[in-house]
Amino acid sequence: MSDFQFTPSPDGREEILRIEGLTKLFGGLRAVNNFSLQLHRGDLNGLIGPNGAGKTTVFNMITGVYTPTTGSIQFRGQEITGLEPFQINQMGIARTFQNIRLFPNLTVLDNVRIAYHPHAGYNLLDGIFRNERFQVKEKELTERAQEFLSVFGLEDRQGEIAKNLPYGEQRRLEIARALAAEPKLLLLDEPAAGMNPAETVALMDLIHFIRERFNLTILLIEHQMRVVMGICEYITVMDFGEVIARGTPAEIQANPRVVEAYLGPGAAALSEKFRRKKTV
Amino acid sequence: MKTRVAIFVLLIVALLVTACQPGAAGGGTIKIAILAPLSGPVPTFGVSTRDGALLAIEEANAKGGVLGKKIEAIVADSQCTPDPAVNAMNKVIEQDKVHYVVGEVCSKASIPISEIAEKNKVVMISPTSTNPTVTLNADGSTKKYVFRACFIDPFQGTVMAKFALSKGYKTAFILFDQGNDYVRGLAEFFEKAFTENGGQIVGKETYTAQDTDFSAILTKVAESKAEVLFVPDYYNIVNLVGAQAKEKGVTAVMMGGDGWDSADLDKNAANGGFFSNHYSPEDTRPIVQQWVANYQKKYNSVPDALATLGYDATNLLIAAIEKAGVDDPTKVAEAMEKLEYEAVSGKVTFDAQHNPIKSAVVLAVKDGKVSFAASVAP
Amino acid sequence: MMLEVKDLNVYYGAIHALRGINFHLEKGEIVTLIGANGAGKSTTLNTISGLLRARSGQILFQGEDITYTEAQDIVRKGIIQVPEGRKIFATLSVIENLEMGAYLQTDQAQIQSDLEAVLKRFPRLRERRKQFGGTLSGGEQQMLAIARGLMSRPSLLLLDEPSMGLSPILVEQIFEIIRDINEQGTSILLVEQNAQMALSIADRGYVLETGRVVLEGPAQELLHNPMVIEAYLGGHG
Amino acid sequence: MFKKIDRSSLLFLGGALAFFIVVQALISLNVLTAFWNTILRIGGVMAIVSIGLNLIYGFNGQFSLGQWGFYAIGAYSAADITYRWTNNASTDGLIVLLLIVLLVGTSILLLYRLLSRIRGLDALSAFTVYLLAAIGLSVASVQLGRVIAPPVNGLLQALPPDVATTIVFILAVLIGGLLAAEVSFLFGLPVLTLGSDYFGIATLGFTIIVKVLLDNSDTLLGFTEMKGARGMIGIPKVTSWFWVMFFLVLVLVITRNLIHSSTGRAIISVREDEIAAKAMGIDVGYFKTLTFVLGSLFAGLAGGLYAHVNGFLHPDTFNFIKSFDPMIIVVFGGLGSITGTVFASFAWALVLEGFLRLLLPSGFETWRFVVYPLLLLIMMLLKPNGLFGNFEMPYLRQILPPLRKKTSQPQSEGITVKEANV
Amino acid sequence: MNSSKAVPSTPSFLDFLVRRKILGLLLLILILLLVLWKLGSELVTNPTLFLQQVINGLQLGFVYALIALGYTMVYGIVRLINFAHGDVFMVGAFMSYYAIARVQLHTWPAKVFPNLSPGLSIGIGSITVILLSMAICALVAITIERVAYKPLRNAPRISALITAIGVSFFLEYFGALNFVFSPNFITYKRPFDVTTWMVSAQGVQALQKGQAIPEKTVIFSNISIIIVVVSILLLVVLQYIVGKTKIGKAMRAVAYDKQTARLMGINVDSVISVTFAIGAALAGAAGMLYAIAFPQVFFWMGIIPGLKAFVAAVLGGIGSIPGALVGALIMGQAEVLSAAYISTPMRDAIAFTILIIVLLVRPTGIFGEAQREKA
Repeated sequence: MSDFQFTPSPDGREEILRIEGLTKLFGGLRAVNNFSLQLHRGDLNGLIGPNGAGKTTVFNMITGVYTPTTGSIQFRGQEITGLEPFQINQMGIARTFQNIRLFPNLTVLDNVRIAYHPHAGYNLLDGIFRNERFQVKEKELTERAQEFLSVFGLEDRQGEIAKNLPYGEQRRLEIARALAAEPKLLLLDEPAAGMNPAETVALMDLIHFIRERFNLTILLIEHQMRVVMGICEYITVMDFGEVIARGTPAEIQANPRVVEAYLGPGAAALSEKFRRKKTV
Repeated sequence: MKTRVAIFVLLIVALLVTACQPGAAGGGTIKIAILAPLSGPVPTFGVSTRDGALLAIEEANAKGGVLGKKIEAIVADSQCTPDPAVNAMNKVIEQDKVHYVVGEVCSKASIPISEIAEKNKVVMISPTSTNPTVTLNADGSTKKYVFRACFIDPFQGTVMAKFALSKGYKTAFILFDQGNDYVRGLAEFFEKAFTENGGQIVGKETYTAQDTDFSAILTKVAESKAEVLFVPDYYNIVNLVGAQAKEKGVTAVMMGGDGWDSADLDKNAANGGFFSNHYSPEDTRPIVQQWVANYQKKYNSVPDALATLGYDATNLLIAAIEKAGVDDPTKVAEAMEKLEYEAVSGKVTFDAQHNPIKSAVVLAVKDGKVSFAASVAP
Repeated sequence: MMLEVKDLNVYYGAIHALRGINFHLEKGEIVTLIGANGAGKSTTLNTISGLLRARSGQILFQGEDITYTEAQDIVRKGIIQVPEGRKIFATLSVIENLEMGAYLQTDQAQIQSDLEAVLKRFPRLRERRKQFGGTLSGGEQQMLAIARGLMSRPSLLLLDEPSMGLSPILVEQIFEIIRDINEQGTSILLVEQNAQMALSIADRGYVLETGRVVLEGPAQELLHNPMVIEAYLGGHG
Repeated sequence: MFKKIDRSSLLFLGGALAFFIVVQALISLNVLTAFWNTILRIGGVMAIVSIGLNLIYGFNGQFSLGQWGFYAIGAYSAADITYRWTNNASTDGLIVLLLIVLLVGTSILLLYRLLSRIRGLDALSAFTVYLLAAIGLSVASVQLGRVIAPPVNGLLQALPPDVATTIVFILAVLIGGLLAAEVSFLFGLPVLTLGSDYFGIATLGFTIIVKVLLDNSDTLLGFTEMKGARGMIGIPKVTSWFWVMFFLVLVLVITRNLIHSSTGRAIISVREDEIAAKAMGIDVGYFKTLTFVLGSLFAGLAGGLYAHVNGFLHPDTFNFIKSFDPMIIVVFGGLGSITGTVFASFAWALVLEGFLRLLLPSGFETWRFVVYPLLLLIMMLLKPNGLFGNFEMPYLRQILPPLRKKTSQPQSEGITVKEANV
Repeated sequence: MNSSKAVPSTPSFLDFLVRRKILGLLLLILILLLVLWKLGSELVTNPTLFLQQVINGLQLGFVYALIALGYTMVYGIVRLINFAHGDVFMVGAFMSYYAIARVQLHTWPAKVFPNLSPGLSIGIGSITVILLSMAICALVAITIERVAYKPLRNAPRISALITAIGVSFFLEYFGALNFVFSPNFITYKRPFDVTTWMVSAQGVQALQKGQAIPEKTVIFSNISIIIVVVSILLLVVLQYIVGKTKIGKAMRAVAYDKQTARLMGINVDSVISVTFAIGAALAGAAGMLYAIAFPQVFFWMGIIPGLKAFVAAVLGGIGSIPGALVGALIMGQAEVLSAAYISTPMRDAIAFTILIIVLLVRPTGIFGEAQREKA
């Protein structure tokens, strides 16, 4: 079994997520093997590893896109494996996607309002008859959505079609949309991908800010080490479906297995080898 | 945006302009509309009917028209389908202001338009629609303005049943198109008359008009060892059934109705078969010979049943107008009821339900020729 | 000069993916483009290969403007790309995949001898030559992808993340092969995330960030440039 | 701003009323003859069918060719009700179908609640449960209907005949729609799990199966008054221009309110990106079913109206080749544009049955169907996104809510990310 | 398993039935058993008749297979349901009709080489005709592809589907014009005569004209043999082209991944054109074979076989060549057996019911590849 130890939070915070022995096979390929993880309320943890390490697969299992081959995922004490993605979302887990999945032909505002749907507070018939309840709730919902947009600096863009936004704004919109679902746990899949350094810095501030403001627990996958190292309190490193290291940013940076996974095997030595060949 | 508004405005204007266009004044001519399925699944029937009807009008005009006026033919495509037929009927009545209509070929199209004819007091004569309800109202009374020029189903079915029994056949297999009321009607009445008079139906199978593969049911026919195979459908189905029947070892004699009558009947496939018809091209009556000759001259083919009925229907209509003496549909309809007219398909009078009373003939297909086999009076 | 890219601007719909990229590659060189996900590395390769159209700028290959040349004609001129994620034709056998690489070659005898040479270089592929491409392991697929590229007899090979998803041992093997191919006279433009690895075999390198070149220089210099290391491991943002 | 009826709604309702009055006046004055009258009514009916399809395909992204089958179901069931009333002075059709629609509808709603509590529900098993319930309740309704019908007969006969017929007609149209909706629920439940093109083919199969059943309605199904392939006659011709416009406006208002509600946004999100929608808590299966049922409801309503236009129904009208017509109209008008759909429906009817009939010279009648596909082809090549793209008239357009008044938000001001300035 | 308000879980009898797929499976098994029982009892009562029906279905199935291949190939490569394919089939049938009835093309070997044996001469002549109609169909298909589909390759997929329907209508009604083909049903002139053989315990005998078939005899004609042989031959050729030739491999490569195919220097547009041409050529051959089997040509003749073949392609797994063959053979049997033993008027409905059931069990058809999950 896993060497992973589940521990109560030092300050008695609620346990949000507990993943035990999670394994996913695709055909014969072991995409994730015996993965374990524990998050407490308010944690901001990172999940890193080279391309193809299985990070996104873990996200897909948490959110119900894939059913795990074995293993269990508990969200606030409830088993959530086997639930539909929408049910998992309604329970309080929201995510963003590696390759931004907005509703491309809808306005910025509608993108957010859609995520608000499970909490809309009125039903189909209310909508068709446009009764009092619809009027009130729709107004409330819209204002709520606009509030989210303004937090992300997208208020002036509410009428814009999502696919026409610049890349950085699409990223922020996706996060705003995820938050509109009022999650307890937010999973961010490479939020800084494709952002320039200025945008990245701003993003990091934003992630900190939303955690405080919405009382969130955040798990993020990221490639840009400067983001991960900059904001995560605790990091799990994966390679070839396995967890190869866990620890604080400082610990991770010093861990030789991590360095090797990222920079290649004995980078310096290898370089020497190739150099020599070239000059021969 | 602007283009859209422009398109919209254009359409509205076009609609109004075309709509308000007064139907050409009907001063100098008498208009007869011909509603035929020129497109849709069976344009070939529509083309024959139209050609027959147009020839009748041409001949009448050559003789100076009717009531001293030329006849103007207005052709509309009714597609053998209810909606387009209704539109075509409305169009000829409203836009062209016709008072007389020849059509439609198919009962399913004739029924809805017969109601329009009745409502607008327009005389309509369907050349080939055999469904009884074409000339009847829902309550069973006769539509005053609607007539037909063909037999209704009971007659032909009975004729062929009696003919089969007279030939000494005792067992029959019936093939019919579930979706075609003409075929179904003939099949039903054939069955009734055949069993009532001592014959036995050894099997019944259905198909749809789009079917081309009859192997499964023909295998059953062969297995049943029936003496007669009754296929009261149009020649196109008969051609297919006949051709495949031979491969499947069917030895039964094929029989059918006037739907067989066509220059395109595959005489090889239908060899040895019999069918009932309105007339025999071998008939020596001058009107028949003249008709066949004129048709052949104009269209370069032998007239089929549809062309003949189209021709007869138009002539009946013209005769009724002549008899009425005025261009007044009500008078014409009354005249038609009492009409007695020598048509290609025999001497025609109308019964109380506006169905023609005329005799039938049975024709034999043998060695690539169609020849007279028997005559049956109504 | 083998390849020269001047002020290249490329858009995906409204997204400005490449913002005036400039770089060049001499005959016989290995040049590497490194940078994080979304920096525009693959976009650059796809634009050179003719899959994407530049909005402005110029791509010169051996002095000839190929900015608006059709993809198949670019292959004909001797540039072939080994795409990111291998993109093996999973429904074709290994041999058939290789034959697709030689699609524009017409000399049967030559194709056969190339095939022989390639299989000699990659003995694993010879073992699996009848198997469907989809059944190969990741490393084998990468070898097949490179081999398939070689079948077109390229003078310039564009490699997009050949190390992706491979174990360290395999990565090493693949890089040795790349080195080898280069030594036999093929110029190579290498796109990598694995920066140290890439720089260790390259002659020169360019660091891309959000669609522009932010750093360039000889590979050895870049290898020890703290900015590169930071870009990847990030001391602090 | 939500409280008062906005200007665009007034404009729309006013415009629709004006359009109705102008056309009605022209009809009454006999400027628009029965020819145009019929075409306009058919155009309106097609608009309702096509709006239903646009909901399913344009807004929800499900490629359905089954619309025509539901249209047929609506037409025949509504026709059967009015037929029995006008010809037999009997309400048994009305009562039995009403009971079926109500009982089956209720059971579906109840069962849905029950079954949705089951984790990892298998669609085919759920289908079996619904099917058994539907069959059982239908049989029960038939028995029950026999008891209830006679007193209702007396009640309706006491009314003036015109009023009674109108009541029966309206009920018949609504029941036709609901019946189509319920059948679509049963059919859609297992079939909606199929991927897009496969779903299209399965629904095409549905249309064909319905047509075959109608061909044999008098023999296999046992409804002798439908007369199978002979065509059903004796249906009262009560669908006037008024009723077409009434239902068209009703359907438009429902569609518009639906689309502009949270439910509508959820429906659209399924078209935009199913996976993202799921991840945002949208029950994709539910919304696919909901949209399919609503679209079919409209098809059924339209069918009920159509049955009473010419007073004659024939299975050939519901041939699968014609089932492409609504799809052509929807694509032609512009996917996701209700305005385009309505416009294209009328244009389709007016051009194909109206102008082409009038404008083609005599001897060229058959060219109608040579010109039509050519027009279609040219239009598609010139405007592959349809005539209207996703343009909407003001009433149907999504109104952008005004920006919230800026409340003081000191924390957010500081970290709000400015637009990438590079 | 925990339960709460948000987490659905009802571990009850209902749950057991519904969740474990038991009810759904029971329904399917019940239908299957009914059908098997019906067919089985027919087989036992009259095995020769049953066998005869199977032979009938086989002949039909092979013609469908040739048409289905065109659908499947085009769909596999451009994801387009080419509704005009059935009408290309019609064009093929008409071309062979003109070649035989008007030009007497099938008699050319007899004219040029009078010493040839009649069988051989008619054989060569018929092959010429079939090649001609294949070639013309290929040309028609390439033209259609260039005019109606290629400009829409980057448009929404539905636009191309609508133009496909438009092209289909156009071919039908343009063909129905008097000066093009004809609005009439035309009796097809077979290039050779029909011979029927009987197979029984006594061996094989030719069936004489007007002779009744004895008990326990199965009959088949030269037409069924020709159809089956030619179809198999064409399938083998197709399998060779797709499997062994350069263009065939390129077709598979393009079908799998267009972008990468372009990277290999493959001209995707011309590969697509070739695919259309090959599919259409098969439809052209099918047109002639169909007309030989059911000797009538008509401008609407393509619609129904086209639809059935399309269903066959989907049944087998659209995009898969062996799937098209298997699907077509199933369709042929389903049609004939349901017409023979279950219900003739319902045979189209039955064919579609089979399709829907197969899709529910295997959502991508019998040989269809599973849809790749993506997130």
